[in-house]
Amino acid sequence: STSTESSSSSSGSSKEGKGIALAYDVGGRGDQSFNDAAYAGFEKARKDFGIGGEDVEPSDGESDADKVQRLTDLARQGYNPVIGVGFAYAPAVKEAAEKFPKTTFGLIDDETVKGENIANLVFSEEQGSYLAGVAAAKATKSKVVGFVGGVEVPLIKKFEAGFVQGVKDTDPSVKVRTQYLTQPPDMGGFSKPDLGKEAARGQLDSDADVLYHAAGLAGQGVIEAVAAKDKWVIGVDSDQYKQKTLDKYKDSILTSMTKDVSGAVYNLVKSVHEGEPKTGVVRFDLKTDGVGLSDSNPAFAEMTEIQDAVKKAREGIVNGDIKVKTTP
Amino acid sequence: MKKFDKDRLILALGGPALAIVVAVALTSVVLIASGRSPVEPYALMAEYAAHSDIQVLIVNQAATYYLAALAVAIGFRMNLFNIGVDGQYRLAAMVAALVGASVTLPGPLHILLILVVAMLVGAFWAGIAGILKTTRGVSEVVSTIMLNSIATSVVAYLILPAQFGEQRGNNLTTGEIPESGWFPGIELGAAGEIYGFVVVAALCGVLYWLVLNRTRFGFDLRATGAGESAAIASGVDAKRMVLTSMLISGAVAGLAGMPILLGDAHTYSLDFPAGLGFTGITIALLGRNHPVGIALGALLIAFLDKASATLDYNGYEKEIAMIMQGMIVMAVVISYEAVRRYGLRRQQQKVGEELAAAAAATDGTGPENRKEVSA
Amino acid sequence: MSTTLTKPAAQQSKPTARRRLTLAEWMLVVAGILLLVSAVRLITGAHGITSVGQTSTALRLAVPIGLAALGGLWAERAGVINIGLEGMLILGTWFGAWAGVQWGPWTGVVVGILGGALGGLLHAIATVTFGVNHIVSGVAINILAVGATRYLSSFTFAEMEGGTSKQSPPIESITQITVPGLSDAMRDLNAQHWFLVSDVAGLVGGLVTNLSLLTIVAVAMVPLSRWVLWNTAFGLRLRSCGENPLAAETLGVNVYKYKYIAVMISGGFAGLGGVFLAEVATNIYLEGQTGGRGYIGLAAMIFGNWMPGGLALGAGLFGYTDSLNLRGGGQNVHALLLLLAILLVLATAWAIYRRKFLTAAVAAVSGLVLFVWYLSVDEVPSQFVTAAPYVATLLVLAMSAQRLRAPKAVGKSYRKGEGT
Amino acid sequence: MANHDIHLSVRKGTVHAIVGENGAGKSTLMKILYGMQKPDEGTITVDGQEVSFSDPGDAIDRGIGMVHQHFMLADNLTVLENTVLGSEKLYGIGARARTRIKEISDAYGLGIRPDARVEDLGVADRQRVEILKVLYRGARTLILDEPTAVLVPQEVDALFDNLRELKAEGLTVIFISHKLGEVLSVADDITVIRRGTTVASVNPADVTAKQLAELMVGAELPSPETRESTVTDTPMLEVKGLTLTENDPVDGARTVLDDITFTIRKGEVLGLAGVEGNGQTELIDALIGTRRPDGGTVTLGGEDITAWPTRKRREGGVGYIPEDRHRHGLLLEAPLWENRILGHVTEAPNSKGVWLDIKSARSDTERIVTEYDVRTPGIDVTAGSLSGGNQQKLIVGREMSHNPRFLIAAHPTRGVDVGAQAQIWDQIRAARREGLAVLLISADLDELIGLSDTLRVMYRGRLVADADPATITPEALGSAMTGAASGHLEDEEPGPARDGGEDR
Ligand SMILES: Nc1ncnc2c1ncn2[C@@H]1O[C@H](COP(=O)(O)OP(=O)(O)OP(=O)(O)O)[C@@H](O)[C@H]1O
Ligand SMILES: Nc1ncnc2c1ncn2[C@@H]1O[C@H](COP(=O)(O)OP(=O)(O)OP(=O)(O)O)[C@@H](O)[C@H]1O
Ligand SMILES: [Mg+2]
Ligand SMILES: [Mg+2]
Repeated sequence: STSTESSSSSSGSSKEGKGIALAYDVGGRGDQSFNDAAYAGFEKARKDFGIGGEDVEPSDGESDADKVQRLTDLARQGYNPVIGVGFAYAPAVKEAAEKFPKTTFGLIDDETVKGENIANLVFSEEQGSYLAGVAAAKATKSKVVGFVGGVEVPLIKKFEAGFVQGVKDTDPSVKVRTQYLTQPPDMGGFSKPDLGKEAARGQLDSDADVLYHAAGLAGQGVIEAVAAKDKWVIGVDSDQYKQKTLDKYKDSILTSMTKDVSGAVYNLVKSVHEGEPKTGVVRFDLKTDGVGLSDSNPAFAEMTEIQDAVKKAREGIVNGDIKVKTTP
Repeated sequence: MKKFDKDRLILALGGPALAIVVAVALTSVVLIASGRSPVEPYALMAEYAAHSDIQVLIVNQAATYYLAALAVAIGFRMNLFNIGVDGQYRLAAMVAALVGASVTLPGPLHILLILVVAMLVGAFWAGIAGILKTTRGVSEVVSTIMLNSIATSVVAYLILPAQFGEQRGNNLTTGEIPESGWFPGIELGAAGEIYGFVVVAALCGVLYWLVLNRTRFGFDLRATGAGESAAIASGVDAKRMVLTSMLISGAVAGLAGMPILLGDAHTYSLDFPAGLGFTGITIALLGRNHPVGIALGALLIAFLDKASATLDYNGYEKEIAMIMQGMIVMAVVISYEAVRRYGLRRQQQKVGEELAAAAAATDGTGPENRKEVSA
Repeated sequence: MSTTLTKPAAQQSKPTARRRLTLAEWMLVVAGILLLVSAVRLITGAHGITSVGQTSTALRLAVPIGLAALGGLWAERAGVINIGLEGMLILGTWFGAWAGVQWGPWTGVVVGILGGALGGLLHAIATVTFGVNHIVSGVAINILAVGATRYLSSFTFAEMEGGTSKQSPPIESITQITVPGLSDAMRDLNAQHWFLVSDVAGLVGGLVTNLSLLTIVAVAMVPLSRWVLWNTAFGLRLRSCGENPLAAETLGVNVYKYKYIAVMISGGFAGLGGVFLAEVATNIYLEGQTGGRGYIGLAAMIFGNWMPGGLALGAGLFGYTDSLNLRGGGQNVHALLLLLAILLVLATAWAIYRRKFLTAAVAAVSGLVLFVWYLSVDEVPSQFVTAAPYVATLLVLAMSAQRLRAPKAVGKSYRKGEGT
Repeated sequence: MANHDIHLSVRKGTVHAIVGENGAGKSTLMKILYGMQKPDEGTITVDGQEVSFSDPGDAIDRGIGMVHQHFMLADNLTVLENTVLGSEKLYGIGARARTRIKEISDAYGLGIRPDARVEDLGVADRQRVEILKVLYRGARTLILDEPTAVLVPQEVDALFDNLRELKAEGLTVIFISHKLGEVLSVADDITVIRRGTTVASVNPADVTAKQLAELMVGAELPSPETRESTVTDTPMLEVKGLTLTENDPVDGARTVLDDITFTIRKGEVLGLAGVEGNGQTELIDALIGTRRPDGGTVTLGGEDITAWPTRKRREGGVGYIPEDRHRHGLLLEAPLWENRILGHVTEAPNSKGVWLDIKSARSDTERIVTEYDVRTPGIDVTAGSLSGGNQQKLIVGREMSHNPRFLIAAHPTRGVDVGAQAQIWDQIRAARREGLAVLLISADLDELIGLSDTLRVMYRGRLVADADPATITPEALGSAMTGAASGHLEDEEPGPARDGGEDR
């Protein structure tokens, strides 16, 4: 038996790139969240640049070694860039990047691992969430708003932190109710809309009238519950007002905190395609429009008071007057 | 007696071989039904697994599975269903990582400390189920299921930065274990590194066999599994036995996280693999609780796991391997049972026949000719 | 010699029939618990613990667990352990959604039940015909179900508009009803936060608000199972297979047939539970949606002493604590600490009365610990809130497991004509 | 082959007895008649009509009912449920059935409570439920497979009265028993089966019990009679004030052993009579150490062993021939040599230190197989594939190999044929000569009286009577077993063989 490595180590990524490779984290494609967003960027890049691509799902209970193998396989086959979707890929990207110095590795949501050929695509979710908090504090009538997080992990706590700060800075008298659906490593909180629905109902019952969710698929349950009560819900990741599966509820979707994973993937591919691969930390924040607040709901766009407040907050963050915390 | 043994060997090998053939055939039927090639996936997987780095991956994974399966098998040998291996190894790995990251000791001592902590924590968590069973009569099936979920919560709590964990980027970890606590691996150059813990796992298998088959304690344990009431009457303290084997099972479960922790990750973080315990159950079943059988089972499942990655690159669904896993398990357990029954019946018949022949030969009851019969 | 041999024996030669709680006693117990809960609510101000929403969420969360538990009941009453419930639940979600998307929710219900029953059939073939260890077969079915549904999804849902390989397109929802006047009246009453009255109103209100028709069907299955199993000839035969199959065989009962039927019904119930998850709890199929509810259902059944009423209680407990946890968990579970501490004090008293001092000591110490915990924090960390239902189950089992009694021949392999 | 060339014809309205050694094939034959097993060849004719049964349901339809050798009752169901099971069409499963059960019960004086749970019933009641089940189905032909094995003589008499009543109504009864006296008293015809085939049909008036037995065995009948006394003055086992309460979580405490006091001396066999379920099992458990008594002491050779765990007791010289060999004596799926280790794993030749000594254990198993005439092709076959008698011989051999000082022998010859029976008796006698103290518990009163030096009767957890085996009759013993008599039975001669006073 031969080592797959030795047969190809000489080639590295020197052969003409086969295109982009995406390696997903738990949830994979179809999570209606950032895996899907990454896929959207991937598709767009493939189309625009006329290149090939491969996207691969993880398996349950895999270890770092499996992730390393996945990235290695992809790099060896000649894909460039190879993007690990999610912070869980950090150790794997580090290892694979050393083996394939000529391949660019994208790593989403992590900046702890650095390398010459590693692009850390990170987002300031707390900034976008701050704006969501501002909007919520302005929109609430009952002076109670809610946050529903899928799984209680630091990433989601960033959303919570920004949201809470946004609310409190806008109107300290508004109460924020926080609810997480599951605890890690039970990632079910991102994929169980029924839990989202019941949690949202609980918050609505305790008078919350604007809910912000960061719960992936489970968020669909949140949106459904809120729509049933005719209150406001703030979507997450992509502009959920435009999401087809949520068409029925779109009138209740006040706005969405967008996180441009798609753009991040697209831009990385673009940079590689143009022969000037990005490396190091590439931060997507309010300044770069990597995160933001959508206003595709016309009702929201017309709420001038809120729009003003949001705009002001955005400026404050961009020029550094407002520092948004990343932990609650 | 040789006759019986040869029979037994044929029966022992025939069962699983037949089962795998059946499982492969059934999977092929599924493939054909869904309009795919019924053979190509196997060829792809075999080809992929021929690479030495994949083989290293398989062996490393198998070591982890092996330990989890041994933990389950210890319980199985005395009719205890330790479904809680999952929670036990996760909690154990987490606490062991915490301890390992917070001390500095000379190499072997550091590793030893981590292992001892892992075994103690695993044993402790399994011991709760053991105590509930022996003192309160709570079925270990239910209590270990509950304890799995509770372990999740405990880990989630302990790993908070406010408690013992630290946040690194978007991940929560226990902090990195210093290099003195890393288990040295076997470097194979480009193919990668085989966890040194593979050797430990193998030693555990030997120890398992030795204790079970060659010691008084092992005899008591097996006797309890084979007939609890007979074992009690023979002087086994069944309650203590339940507790002891639960503790041992938990301690071994505690080791299951170690190959990855000490050989690769060196820290427990949110993405530490979960679910090994359930795979362990599957493998213990496949291996019939026999140390060699379990090793083969672990390799088989690890092969399916790792080699199936190639299916994705070639337009097949990885789930094919999973279906095959399910089919293999089902087919294997059915064929084991069929073979076991067949064996028993055959033996009874033989006993009957030989005795009848003996009786006819002497037309009496004398024991004189028995020796010949058994020779 | 001695002639004083026969004093009238103090004890009976055989124990008298097992004492069971009468209906009146049950009512007293329930009333007592309600009083206690109500008091705790007033002391702690955690009004959420008996609100209408709490109850109605608890009901919805309890239904799939309860259906899985019913599945467990049917199989185990016929002597077959069914740890494959999780797999059958998964089959139920997939088949239910697959048919539901295409032909409407009620067809989905039927097909989902059939999907679960298919899993049951497989389990029956393995355990009844081939005599495979029941747990072993169940574990195998769980693996198989996950693999099969994933595989199937990749060329069914993935090719449908709005679906992916992990998710089905939305399914039309099943009608929900709310008992008009009653629901609102109860809600108002509940909002008053009166002692006891509001708690009862919360309970009743929760049971009449936002009820899916499928919930009603599911709840009706509990008394229906009870009736069929204990009041019909079919049920008697089925149970006899779980108690003493050999005796049943000698009376002309076709044990294999009843076991097959029972295990398939068992799968059917789990399948229905799966459909409920896919159609009522949410309106899509999602990979991993069952999340171990099959195992929990099994626990609920054991908790309920292999009786329909008991398992409903067990499922209710899971639903209730889960619901607490999802509806502002920290504060509510904090209140539960006090409730638990009080219950443990009562348990201590009872144990002392029964002269079981070790038990009493354990209960007293745990009670004290809980009480101190209650006083020292305002909210239970969310990590522990998640664990509440499991801890509660363990506690209750630890206190009551010795009273439980499984069907006598459950888990034992039975071969026709091999009896003595 | 269990049966071959069976010829049996039973006249209507008679009681037809079938006798034969253990394993002769009686039960197998009956199961064939009842449709539970299928014959390879041959015919069955009922009322002149040839029939073929594929399951018991067919036989029931033909008016055949069977009471099995072992109870076929679901403990957790009520009497009513057990009765109507399978024949729900007759009278439903509710009130009509209850009425019908009461009718039958009254008509035959069975005294049945339809709503009692079977687990709460005693053996005699269970036996009556079994008969009720058959009558409820309107059987015209009743097969009773050893219905008297667990009954005391008075209960047997009551049962026979029932049988005669049935016969008077024109019902046919096929009756299997090993107790030849019973057979001769109740049967109209007798068929003898040996090695699976019918060897004789006799008229009870024409044969004696001895002749019948010789027909069964094909040889002369052994007797358990013990002639010389080997009782010494040294106490080996002393039990004082042993009390055990059972803690039922539902019913609360229940006394199952009430102040049991007795002494067994070296070389003495103490026979314990009693209907099953009167505390014998619990007494054994307390002596072997699997249950902690609530009060009292057990002394072995002067050492207080009350607190000793089972293993230490066994190491200390307590041998145990359990009443249920499958559940307490053997690992059925383990080979013989492992079964030889069972119970003595800490003793030579089975182990050295913590390690098993497999080689010695195996060779010692070979020795036992030879010395105790265990019929087996080798020591690697599973215990489960041996016949019952040979399993029992293996157990006896194993226990005797460790030179016990005190032996608990519970039904040592139950289910064992006459040949093996004699061997086991011999072995007990031989060990007794060397100073072994034996506690013998047996339902076979002849065995009990024949083998014992002293007799005690246990009733409701107490020792209520004692008797001298030299003078006592089974009937007198039986009446004490039902609680009808107490104290010293036939007390004309207190005798030095008895250490008086301890049972009050
Ligand atoms: N199908 C078969 N083929 C061959 N032998 C069999 C078969 N079935 C049973 N046997 C054996 O035939 C013998 C007859 O057993 P059976 O139970 O009929 O004896 P029995 O006369 O009722 O004895 P007992 O007095 O102990 O009740 C046993 O050794 C049994 O193991
Ligand atoms: N299907 C079968 N075919 C042939 N022989 C069988 C079969 N089943 C069991 N036997 C034989 O019958 C015997 C089963 O033991 P069982 O206890 O029924 O015997 P038994 O005749 O009652 O003897 P004992 O009088 O010693 O109890 C064994 O020797 C076994 O090998
Ligand atoms: Mg026999
Ligand atoms: Mg018989």
